[in-house]
Amino acid sequence: MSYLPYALAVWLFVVGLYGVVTSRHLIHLTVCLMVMQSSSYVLLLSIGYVDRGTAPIFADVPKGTRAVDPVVQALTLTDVVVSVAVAALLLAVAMQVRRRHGSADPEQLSAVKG
Amino acid sequence: MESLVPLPVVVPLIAAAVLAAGARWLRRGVDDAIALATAAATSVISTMLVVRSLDHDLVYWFGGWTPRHGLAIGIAFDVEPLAASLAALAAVLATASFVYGWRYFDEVGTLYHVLMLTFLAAMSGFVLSGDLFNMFVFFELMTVCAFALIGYQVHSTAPLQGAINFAVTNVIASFFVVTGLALVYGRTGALNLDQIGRVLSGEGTDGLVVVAFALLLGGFLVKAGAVPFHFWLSDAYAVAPVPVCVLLSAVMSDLGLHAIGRIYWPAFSGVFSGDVDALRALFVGIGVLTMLVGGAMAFFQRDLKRLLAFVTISQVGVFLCGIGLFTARGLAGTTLYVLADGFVKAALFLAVGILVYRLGDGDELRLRGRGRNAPVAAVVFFGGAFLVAGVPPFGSFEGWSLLVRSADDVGYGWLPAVLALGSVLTGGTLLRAAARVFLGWGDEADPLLSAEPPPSEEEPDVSSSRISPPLLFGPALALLLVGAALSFTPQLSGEATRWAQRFQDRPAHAAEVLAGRLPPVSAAPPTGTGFAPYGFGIASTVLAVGFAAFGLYRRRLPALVRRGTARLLDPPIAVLKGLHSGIIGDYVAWLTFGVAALGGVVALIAR
Amino acid sequence: MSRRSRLSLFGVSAAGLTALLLWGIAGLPDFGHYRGPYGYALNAVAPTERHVTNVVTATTFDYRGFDTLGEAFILFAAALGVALLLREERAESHSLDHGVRSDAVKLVGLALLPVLLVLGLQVVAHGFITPGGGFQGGVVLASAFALVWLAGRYRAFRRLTPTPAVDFAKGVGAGGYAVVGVVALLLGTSYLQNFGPLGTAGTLASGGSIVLLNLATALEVSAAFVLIFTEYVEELALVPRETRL
Amino acid sequence: MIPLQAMVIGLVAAAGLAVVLTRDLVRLALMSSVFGLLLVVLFLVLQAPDVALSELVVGAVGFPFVIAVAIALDRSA
Repeated sequence: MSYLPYALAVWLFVVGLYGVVTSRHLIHLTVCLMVMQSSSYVLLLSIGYVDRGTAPIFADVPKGTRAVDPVVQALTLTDVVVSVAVAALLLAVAMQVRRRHGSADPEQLSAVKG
Repeated sequence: MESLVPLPVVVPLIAAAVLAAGARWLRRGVDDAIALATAAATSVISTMLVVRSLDHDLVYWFGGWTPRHGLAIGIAFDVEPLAASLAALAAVLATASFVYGWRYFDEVGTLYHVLMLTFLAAMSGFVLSGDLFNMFVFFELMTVCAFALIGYQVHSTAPLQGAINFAVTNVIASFFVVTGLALVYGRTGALNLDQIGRVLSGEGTDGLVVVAFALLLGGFLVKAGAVPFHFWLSDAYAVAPVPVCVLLSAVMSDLGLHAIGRIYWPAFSGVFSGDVDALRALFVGIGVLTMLVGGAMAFFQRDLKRLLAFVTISQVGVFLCGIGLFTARGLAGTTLYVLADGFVKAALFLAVGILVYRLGDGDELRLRGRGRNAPVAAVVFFGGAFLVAGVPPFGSFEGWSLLVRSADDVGYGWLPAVLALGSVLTGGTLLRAAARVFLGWGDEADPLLSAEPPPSEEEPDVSSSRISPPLLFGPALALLLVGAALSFTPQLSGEATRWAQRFQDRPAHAAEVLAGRLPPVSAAPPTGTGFAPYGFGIASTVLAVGFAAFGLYRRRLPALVRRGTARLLDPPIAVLKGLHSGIIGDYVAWLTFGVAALGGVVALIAR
Repeated sequence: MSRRSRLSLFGVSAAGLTALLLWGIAGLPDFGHYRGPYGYALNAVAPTERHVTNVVTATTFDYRGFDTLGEAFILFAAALGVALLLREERAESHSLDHGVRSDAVKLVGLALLPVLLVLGLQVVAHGFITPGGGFQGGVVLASAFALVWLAGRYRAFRRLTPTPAVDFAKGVGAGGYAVVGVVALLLGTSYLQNFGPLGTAGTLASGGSIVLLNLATALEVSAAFVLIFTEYVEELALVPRETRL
Repeated sequence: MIPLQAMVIGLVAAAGLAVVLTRDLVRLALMSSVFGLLLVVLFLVLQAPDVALSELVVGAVGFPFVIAVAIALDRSA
């Protein structure tokens, strides 16, 4: 049981990867990437978790309270921002492709190859 | 002054922010001037960092959070000459791109400048950072900037497809990196590379270490463009605007390789110290495969930018072999090679840019003989092709000599001959293209080359009268000259080897970063190259000329020979071309395969 | 590759990758047994050293503040990238005035506007005491502006967020973060080193430079999101009305 | 680990799979915000309120908005 959260991260990673490989629509592909990215949030946060620990916020708590790791939370915050940035860009390209090309199916794109 | 250290990142970022904030109020041309001045200033700063770090690293703790009792609690930049010279390369090439791109992108106003400056800052930060997560942040910043810059020509499908393939593969690469770093953090509770190394070196290799290393390696190899992670690279570089290609091809790919050295020596060299021989075989194996695939695919291209993209891939293979020798000479030689080659490749891309600008096309066959009217481009292209072919003693020769010697040191005496084959393939292909475009040699059609690309749409946004010739030709010529002359810097290879030794001495490096204990200044090891590197260089140049002739006049060979080889080679060629399908699902499947295979091999090695 | 061969390549590789990842996580400490030392060290020193009760904020803006500089510029570059990728000679966009047709929805939307604005500012301001901060508050502020459009007031939305002003705010936000670091340099200390008075922990005036960095981030984030929203909304101008959601 | 955590983990795992398998775009937008909300709950039980708040504003406000616009455009094109 004690590895379950880590296993969730692996699960989300592989499932998202499957979605990306089989995706037939760029919007769907972007969402699958976000699922993959959430794998890293889960992994980071569960690595820093401490049994019966509180959030690392020391307002109105007695001194010496055990708290979880603040570093992984800071890292995850950055990671969330990264995911938004990437999603916004990918969706913008998806919309352009749809307009220029008439289809947002990545398999239909064949302007560069060989 | 140590306070120079953050500036290669901070100066371009502030300039980018100022340009973005003031976009509406700036007169046209002012943005060009600001961007150019910023890139030039960054070049000077990064070069000063090289000079200041000659004898010992500059370790800089942001926010003043120096380590407490040997425990890093902040983020450090670790400036050593090899890294700083790559940062300087990035800044100089950005400067050249801004000169070349003067008034080039009027349609989008300052957006282009802002993104290029941010991209430059990201590359500087990535190369100088000594913190694993901080490297990830700059990795992402590079990806975001490059994504937008590659997709710049939104009016046609090809750039959008190239941008998608770039973004998806590189974003997945960043997931590999962040998963690897999370595993490392879970084990060591540290993000500083030297701190990680200290904890890991006391332990054995187990599943976590193996998997984390494989994930980090895989992630950075995607950025570098090693087989089988390279598919995005040719799609992206073929469609990006020329000034962007300069930065992508001549710097960004090499940064991925640099990052591998950056994590291996401080963090992983202790724990893998018993497995160096096997790791060497792995790295050299991937390197040779990458070199061959890149070289072969380059030969099949007629779109000059895509051709250069495959040349880039082939050279990444060479560099990977060099780093993968795991010696000080190998690392030093690779870095010198990367620097010289970076200037040359940038010059070649700019030459293609001149062709596109002057003749409205970047296709080898359609341009046949038309390049006679572009003498400057011809000089740059021929010169660059010969430098890529390895003509001694110019350009990358110093780095090449170090590689030859290093391969000998570790019992890989056969490797230089194989790597020289890479120079034959890439240099020969470039010479073929140059002879066809500028001299009109060779046939008008060649069915072996990939399908005809659509007419190039890369037109600058301004009419031709607005770009003056010095701005167009100056950067290409200057870069070519610098690249060719780099090997004449006195004592370069000895000094570079000394820097590499310093970087590879893990305990001393950790003491320097975490405790501020400066290592003693060591003397440069003896150099002296012998005749072998000259022999390889001359042979590869001659053979490249022969290979170019083969490319041009292949169809005049006797029919019997042609039919025989065609029966033998056509199926594998078709398969190789078919693999580069341009479909993102395929690429991601290969990415998965690559990381799984890497992990499997590293697991076998470290068992 | 055919779809079938791609799937088989992926299937085999993904099985290998899954096995590898499982092997990797087996080497982690048991869930709930984080061993440190990095996080514990910060938990121990941050409240006293930085007078900030939210150690995550202290980490984000101070101990690892340089990461956040990169993060701010990732968002900055992404917003610019969206503008670059979606640039277009757009049609006159007056048809956008009716994002939603229901009056009730409009009313609720407009009523929510001040609530969201106050909430956003609140989240921004208390970031170093309680959960929240520049990033989260910035997004809330941006969505308050987006609400104006959702409530059917396209013109009001554009008047509230004129592009030059948003561009300016975006540059000032991201640049401001970098400049706060430079001020520390000019004072003779390290880049991004704290120079403000630390104040009393648990009050709004605590944290020194963190206050400035937090504000810069909030400005940057809200401007970047407003810009992204705007670009997307302008795209809708090209859509015939009846097919809109 | 407490049962609540195990339960949320199970839900997130199921929602992740559901998102990937959803091919209809409108349902996809819906599923992805459900997934985002479940992540928020998970982050809360992992004692990460800052991250939960970020995920809430991004996953429940920002991301659905851009997805909705992208889908609207996709349908009209």
